[in-house]
Amino acid sequence: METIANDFTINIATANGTGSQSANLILLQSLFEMGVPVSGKNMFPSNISGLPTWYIVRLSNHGYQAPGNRTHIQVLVNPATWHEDLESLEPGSVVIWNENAKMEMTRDDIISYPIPMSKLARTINPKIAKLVTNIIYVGVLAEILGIDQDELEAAVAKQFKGKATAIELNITALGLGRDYFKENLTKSDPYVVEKRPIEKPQFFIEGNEAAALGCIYGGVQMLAWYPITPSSSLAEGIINYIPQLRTDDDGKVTCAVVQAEDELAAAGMVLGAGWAGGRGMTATSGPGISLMQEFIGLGYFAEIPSVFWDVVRVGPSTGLPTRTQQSDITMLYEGSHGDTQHIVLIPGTVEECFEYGWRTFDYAERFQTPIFVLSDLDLGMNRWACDGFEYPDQPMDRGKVVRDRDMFEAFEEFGRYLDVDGDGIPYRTLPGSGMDPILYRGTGHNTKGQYSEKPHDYYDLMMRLRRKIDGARDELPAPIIREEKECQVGIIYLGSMENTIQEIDDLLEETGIKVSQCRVRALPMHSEIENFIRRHEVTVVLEINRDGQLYGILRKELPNELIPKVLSVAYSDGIPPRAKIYFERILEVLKEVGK
Amino acid sequence: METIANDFTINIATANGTGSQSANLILLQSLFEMGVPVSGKNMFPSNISGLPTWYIVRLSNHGYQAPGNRTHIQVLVNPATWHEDLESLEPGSVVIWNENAKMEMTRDDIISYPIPMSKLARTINPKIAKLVTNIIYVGVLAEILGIDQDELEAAVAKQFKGKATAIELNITALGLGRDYFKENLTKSDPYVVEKRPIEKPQFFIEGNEAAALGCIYGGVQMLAWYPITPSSSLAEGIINYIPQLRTDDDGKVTCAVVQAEDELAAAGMVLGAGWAGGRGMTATSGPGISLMQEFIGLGYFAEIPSVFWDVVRVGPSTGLPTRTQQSDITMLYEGSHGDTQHIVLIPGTVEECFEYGWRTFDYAERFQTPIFVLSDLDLGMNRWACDGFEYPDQPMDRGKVVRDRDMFEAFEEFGRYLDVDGDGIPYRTLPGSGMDPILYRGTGHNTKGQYSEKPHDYYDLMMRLRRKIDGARDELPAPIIREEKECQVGIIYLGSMENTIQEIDDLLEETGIKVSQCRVRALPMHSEIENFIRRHEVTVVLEINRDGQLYGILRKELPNELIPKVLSVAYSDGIPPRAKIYFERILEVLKEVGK
Amino acid sequence: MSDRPKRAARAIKLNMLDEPKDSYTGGKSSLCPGCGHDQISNVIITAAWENGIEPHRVAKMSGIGCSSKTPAYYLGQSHGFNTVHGRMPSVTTGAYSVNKDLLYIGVSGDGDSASIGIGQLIHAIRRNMDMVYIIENNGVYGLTKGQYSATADIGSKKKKGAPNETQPIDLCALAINLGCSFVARSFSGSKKQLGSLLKAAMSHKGFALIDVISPCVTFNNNDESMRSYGYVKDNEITLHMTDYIPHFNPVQEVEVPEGHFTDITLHDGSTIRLETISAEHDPGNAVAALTALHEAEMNKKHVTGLLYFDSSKPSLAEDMDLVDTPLVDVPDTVLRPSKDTLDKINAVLHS
Amino acid sequence: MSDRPKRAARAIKLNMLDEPKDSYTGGKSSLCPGCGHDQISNVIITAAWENGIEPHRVAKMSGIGCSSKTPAYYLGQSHGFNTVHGRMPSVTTGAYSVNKDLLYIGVSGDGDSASIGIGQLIHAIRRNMDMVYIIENNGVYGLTKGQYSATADIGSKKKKGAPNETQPIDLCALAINLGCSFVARSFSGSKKQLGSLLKAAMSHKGFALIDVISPCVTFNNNDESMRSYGYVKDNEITLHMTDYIPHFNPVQEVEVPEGHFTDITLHDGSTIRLETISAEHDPGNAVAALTALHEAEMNKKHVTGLLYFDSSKPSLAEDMDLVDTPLVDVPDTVLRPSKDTLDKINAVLHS
Ligand SMILES: Cc1ncc(C[n+]2csc(CCOP(=O)(O)OP(=O)(O)O)c2C)c(N)n1
Ligand SMILES: Cc1ncc(C[n+]2csc(CCOP(=O)(O)OP(=O)(O)O)c2C)c(N)n1
Ligand code: SF4
Ligand code: SF4
Ligand SMILES: [Mg+2]
Ligand SMILES: [Mg+2]
Repeated sequence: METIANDFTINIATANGTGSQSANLILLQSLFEMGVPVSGKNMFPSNISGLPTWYIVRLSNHGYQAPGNRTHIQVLVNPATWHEDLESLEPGSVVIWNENAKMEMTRDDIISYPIPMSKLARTINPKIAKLVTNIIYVGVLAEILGIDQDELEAAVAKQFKGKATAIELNITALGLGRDYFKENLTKSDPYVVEKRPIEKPQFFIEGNEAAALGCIYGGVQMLAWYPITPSSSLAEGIINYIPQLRTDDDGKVTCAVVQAEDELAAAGMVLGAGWAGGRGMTATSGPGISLMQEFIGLGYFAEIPSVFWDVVRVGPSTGLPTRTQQSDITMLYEGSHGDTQHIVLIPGTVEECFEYGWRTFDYAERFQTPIFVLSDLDLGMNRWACDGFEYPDQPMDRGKVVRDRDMFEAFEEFGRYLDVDGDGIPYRTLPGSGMDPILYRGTGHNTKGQYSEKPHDYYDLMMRLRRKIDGARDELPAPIIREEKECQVGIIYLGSMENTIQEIDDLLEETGIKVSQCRVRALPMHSEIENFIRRHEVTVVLEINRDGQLYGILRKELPNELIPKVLSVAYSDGIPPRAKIYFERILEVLKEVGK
Repeated sequence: METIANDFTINIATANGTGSQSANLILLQSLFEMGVPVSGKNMFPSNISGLPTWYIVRLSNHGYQAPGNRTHIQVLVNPATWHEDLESLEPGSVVIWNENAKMEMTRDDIISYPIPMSKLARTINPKIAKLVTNIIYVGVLAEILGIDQDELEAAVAKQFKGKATAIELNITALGLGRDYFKENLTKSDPYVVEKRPIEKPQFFIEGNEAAALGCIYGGVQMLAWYPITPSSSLAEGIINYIPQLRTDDDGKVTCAVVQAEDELAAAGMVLGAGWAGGRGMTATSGPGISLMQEFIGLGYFAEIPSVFWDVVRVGPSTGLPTRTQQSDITMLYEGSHGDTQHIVLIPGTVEECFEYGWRTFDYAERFQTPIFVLSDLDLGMNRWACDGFEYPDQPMDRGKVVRDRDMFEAFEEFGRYLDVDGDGIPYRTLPGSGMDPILYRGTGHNTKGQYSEKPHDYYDLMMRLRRKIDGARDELPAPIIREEKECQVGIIYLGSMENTIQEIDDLLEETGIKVSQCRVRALPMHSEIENFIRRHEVTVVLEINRDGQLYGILRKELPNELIPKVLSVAYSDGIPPRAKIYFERILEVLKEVGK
Repeated sequence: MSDRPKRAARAIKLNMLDEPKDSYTGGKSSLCPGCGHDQISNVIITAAWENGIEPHRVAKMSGIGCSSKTPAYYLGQSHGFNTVHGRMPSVTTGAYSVNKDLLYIGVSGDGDSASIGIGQLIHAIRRNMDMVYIIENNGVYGLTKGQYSATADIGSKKKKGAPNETQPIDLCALAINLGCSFVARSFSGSKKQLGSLLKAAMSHKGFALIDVISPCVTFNNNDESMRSYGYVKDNEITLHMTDYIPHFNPVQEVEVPEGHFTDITLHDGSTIRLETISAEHDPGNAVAALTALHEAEMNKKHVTGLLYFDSSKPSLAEDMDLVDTPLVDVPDTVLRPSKDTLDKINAVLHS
Repeated sequence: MSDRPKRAARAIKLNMLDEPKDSYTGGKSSLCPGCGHDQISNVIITAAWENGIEPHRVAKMSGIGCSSKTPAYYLGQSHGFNTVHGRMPSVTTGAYSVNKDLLYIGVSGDGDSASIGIGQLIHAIRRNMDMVYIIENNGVYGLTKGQYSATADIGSKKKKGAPNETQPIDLCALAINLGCSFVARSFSGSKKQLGSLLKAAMSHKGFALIDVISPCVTFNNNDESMRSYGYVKDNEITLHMTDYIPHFNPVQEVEVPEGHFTDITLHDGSTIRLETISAEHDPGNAVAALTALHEAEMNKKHVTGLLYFDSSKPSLAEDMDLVDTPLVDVPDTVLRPSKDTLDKINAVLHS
């Protein structure tokens, strides 16, 4: 039998709260350190313990990061999903299963490796047998696939930093798994891992942690948050880094943290901080964004620098809190009542999570408006490979603030909302500074900031606001374009789809189509995007939602003649995008227009 | 000098809280009863007393209802806006001014009628001189224009129903105004009113009151509200009609009213009522809609019949609370995070306010979803002429509710979220009924309503929801189309623009353009709208906001080939639309496309 | 449900409606094994069964949180609504407005009730809406993995992180101050006390708040936590033993207390009997209740029992002057006034 | 402002900063003539002037309502933020977090604070955020034309409509129960009492709540209203006479009281002197304060004075462990950690 090296998918079915997450991460980490191109996706339930969880480990010679299109090796530990999991396997798949789960093996067209996982686990410590079970299947996998024992042990050490007993216990358990397989079973499957030279050193990190670090380096001065999956780890990341990075010798901090009473309050705090001249932020998810709508309108209208991270989960409503989606796009872009328009940054890699972490504050203070960052559960909570973080290449941009009397006197006429420079961005003074005081308000105001109901004050203000945000277009991160010279089919996509786009591209190219890629990184959209569309015969807008929200924005904003060239593929079911599903849908819409 | 009869505009500048509103309504009412085509628009400030208020009375032989494009007769009572008001007048305008206001008459190119209003008022009762001042200018106007004394007195009696002293005092004051003019001044202006036969009997009523009545006839069972201009009078209208229309002999009511603690709570109450099988509603404005976003998503996802009136005022944020706008359209149509789509009804007349008042409940229960009604301050709080209200022509549609065991047993399989009829609308059972119980939730669920995170349950549910709302398109009120056979230029517009459209149309036709009109009355948009666009050479979407929100929705949804035929004119400054402004902008965009 | 065929006689205990306890259970819990919330679910099941509540006349309401998931685990024959975070009171108010005759049993968490939801809780109390409102209070946000909630006691320390330093909100004190008509505190481990308080709350007309200390075994059950099983057991001050005597079975045997006792009659005629333990606590005296709570807080103790009770307050339905028939049962022809009335209105407006 | 040229000497009274009272006034009020809120604005102007507050070190915060409009009418040389309805506390918390050294003076209405905003108010109190929070309490929603608010007393009747029947929220009782560190009640007509309470509140570090009965002349000043000028004058129970002795002028003459008095030292060294009137009220005793409020409510009276005071509570800035320099003044180079630190982090992650 020919071996298949580094190119298959492992699906591990457990229940959450049983310690499987650390076992899976040890597996992932050890593969990664062997130089195997690998990615991991956690499909966990919205409860604390006992419900089905799947972890998908994809090894891919092409470097594909998406969960694969089929499972090659199934680890079966959870009786609750046993049959379902078994049934979905293609013939010939490998199944490593817990013989002690009191469940039957009902398939005979697969390669079966029964392992008495619970029994083995009990030999170590009956009290924590459930926990140990998980690391045993890692040992079995290590043996079957040929994972380096050294790398495994290093990964265990990394996972349980400093906890000697835990490390020892896990290493013993790994051994039990390995030994059991070695002694009782024979490998009859083709899957192996092969060590590869590591070209560029990388590490695994979750987008939320990267973002947290970025915020710290952005000089965040106030974090107000209310816990909500999948954004909590972003806020907690900041909190965790403060002692190391933002604390003086007396243990005092330069970043205030408030656990707010809800998202409305968190949004208010962010505006308060921005109004007072500080860098305030919050991190939340869909329900929080909905609750913040009133304050978002205030931030837009009173022009308050403020930063809002939306780590998107599946909506509407409470939806699937632990599943991923690219929605809320329309809501972020046009949030709140009346007429509004907001700047949205869209990271697609952990490096960008870090970068936008600091850069967003610069934009917020530059444009004096709420800035949103659209991340999602997949990017935020799964581990992504990272080259390392780059230190900001420019000092903090604090925007147009009048800080002293000299600067103030230089104005021919000063007005908080006067467009002095023609870019729609006025100058501001800060409370406590002694500079021109104003009473900010969410009601109509003139260029001096005074209350006004005059039709023209209102009209002028609104037109300036439009100019201001619209003018930001080309100052925001430009799209990342990877273009084929044939300019046949362009794919416009965003955010975490970055993990899947190459695989989709390759699938399409296999059918003979030349595909260019254009990743949108901010709204309002950069003018390069229009050019990209113009250059290509046809463009597909690819997104992980039902309604094609990004596509809708493009249709609104593109010149008429380009609209017929733009097609929409939008699909969402909670799972990180599997290339095949999107590939097939793209083929379909292309066929409809005769491509 | 030739007289100008029934075709001029009076602008009355006072301060609010001084009783000018009742004086102005008496003026309006008496003109109306004389058969003069007249309309009144109140431009009031956002405070309780003392700030500038303008009331515009437009007499128009063409029946134009918009505030005119210039002022012919200015009544000047308020020193605060004296100069501003004076300066904006065209030469030859008439000015009736309070000689006792300690302000100068700085124009000599106008027809000046100085009246010692305060002094005259003091002769009646020095304590309430400020109040009486207002009715004195009505007396003066009556004399100048030739308003029937009988009609005036009838209007006074109507305004102060039953309050004999108030009636007497006002009639005396009217007389003082009349007499002063007669004895001391000579008419030197051309403006007169002429009695006209009344073709069809009409009355004046505010949209909010009409809507309130409609809701009462819709069998509203619960009203939850939180005060906010300009929606409060809708809620208070319902409250006022309950004793007369929804109270039994023991004084007990069939409509619960809760003054909620805020808009979030009001929205929750509406959902609660709908969930329990009742007809619940709320009325609010922009800030309230923003606050309701989270609950709106729950209503959509859990499929709860519920009714939300948005009487729009100028946004964003607190904006201009006492001024009118047609915004929030996008927010109502796609409100809440995730992917959503909502039904929005858009009344354009007081008759429709009444009709949608009852009909919306039918739609809500039919489609099991939140339904929005988009009204605005102009329609809601100004008095519009009305032919009378038509009793509902069909019994209440309570939608697909399984009310008894027989009905229940008839199902092959029952599931709260099962699409039995293929229209995307499932059947529901009510709490307390003993029928199939379910635990409603905002989290993912299968067709039985059970918690589910399964990709396909989620996907199927979302696709059904889209089908359901999309399927409502042609069951909602069709657009009102007034078509010229030439099908040159079409104007698509909505809501309170109804008051101005004919004047705009006439202005356009004067330039030789043939104009058809299409008033959108609901979202998602009726297929007739697409046909209208298809038939016309070019179509302009006309709306009172900055961003062209309705236009944006059309761009998203129209077939590609129609998009170039559709243009946008959006303008908003808080004032009810003046025909000329929109007319000029329409000409401009038409010129741009070479029309 | 009530008209389904009679079961063959078996040795199954039935309640006054001839229903076995099974008719009151729900789905399998997905909470962590040992979670206090599951204990409370069991007490709810038992109380509803013993009280002979018709399951289909109950509405189970909740917000979001581990606690708010529990309506799926009890009373499977009742409708319910697992709403959004902190906003269950408003949804219940709406439902109650149109169907005032259901028994509304709300379950919430301390995050749900004391943080995001405190405004709605306060206003539901203020309106004296008829409902049983159970707070499953563990001092942390369980479902989001253990952040302190606004009820975490000063000095209490959860499994991970520093001790809480922020002033807690005592929801019972808050409720008493607002004039809540039924205020009790209990512990998820005190099955009997909680059971009788719950049954009494079901018999009460008006807002009945029961704040139940319900340990979170995963995040807040360590020894340094003031809401761990251990701490509560050692630091509970029981105001009185409680017994519940249902109106349909007044002769039901109750343990006769040694000392004296107070019987409190509830709206449906049932009785809650408070057997004095140490000092006498008069649940009619708000200031006394507040004093007991303030003292317990200072001494880092938890007082449990019926803290405050007032049967004289009109409930929301009375305040709203609703017709006797629940509005959902009022026929459409009554809800929509006749054509006559509209003709009259048109005529008046035209005049 | 402080460095503008000296004015020519004139017979204008100046405060310790050599500022005339004019430096503390604001724009012309647009409220109804006679509105209680305007009286309060005047007291704020006087108190700030007399206390020698630097106007540019004040931040005026408010929500939405007639009351919340007033920051436009006082302290014209201060920055301010007229935010959204009921959410001023959160905006203030954010501002305070980055600039803890400003004096935050918040003004709110009873609608703003007791209905839509009660959650934020409670949590700001709980955090003991340094601010003066004035509630201009008229029992109605003035700006939306006179609906009852959640503080309307039972049986009180506004100009139009039926008497209020719903249980009111006593914001002072609520605050005391939450452990608020400074709680007072006053009346817009009691210039002297309100003035000294306000000055004391400005000297307090922590959350200082002053609930001021402030009649709405347009909608709620009729005789049947318990918040009319007439009613309050006749039914006020003053707990004590109050005097304020500023730290910068301790020898300032104060009327020596007949009976005995209590001096309370505030955080900046100033003193508030409470002169006993009838029964002694100990503002350190929460239960006593609650009792006084409960009794007054039963008797349809309003108690005024300093109800509760606790100087021992750490303020929010202390809880947050902030560096001494207000964060807005911390240089960018300190806010952004050095490149070194990031290199190290990258290295650790790579390892
Ligand atoms: C609007 C909104 N914000 C945040 C969340 C996330 N969330 C879910 S449960 C929860 C807290 C639950 O704590 P608690 O009410 O104490 O319940 P417990 O889990 O402790 O029983 C939070 C913050 C949410 N679902 N919705
Ligand atoms: C979100 C929102 N809801 C409603 C309103 C309308 N509104 C403006 S002021 C006000 C009530 C004000 O009452 P209160 O706080 O007591 O102030 P007062 O006018 O009595 O001083 C309301 C409901 C609003 N501005 N925003
Ligand atoms: S996390 Fe805590 S509250 Fe949630 S189920 Fe587990 S033990 Fe219970
Ligand atoms: S309405 Fe009432 S609260 Fe508002 S300004 Fe007038 S008197 Fe004051
Ligand atoms: Mg909790
Ligand atoms: Mg008020």
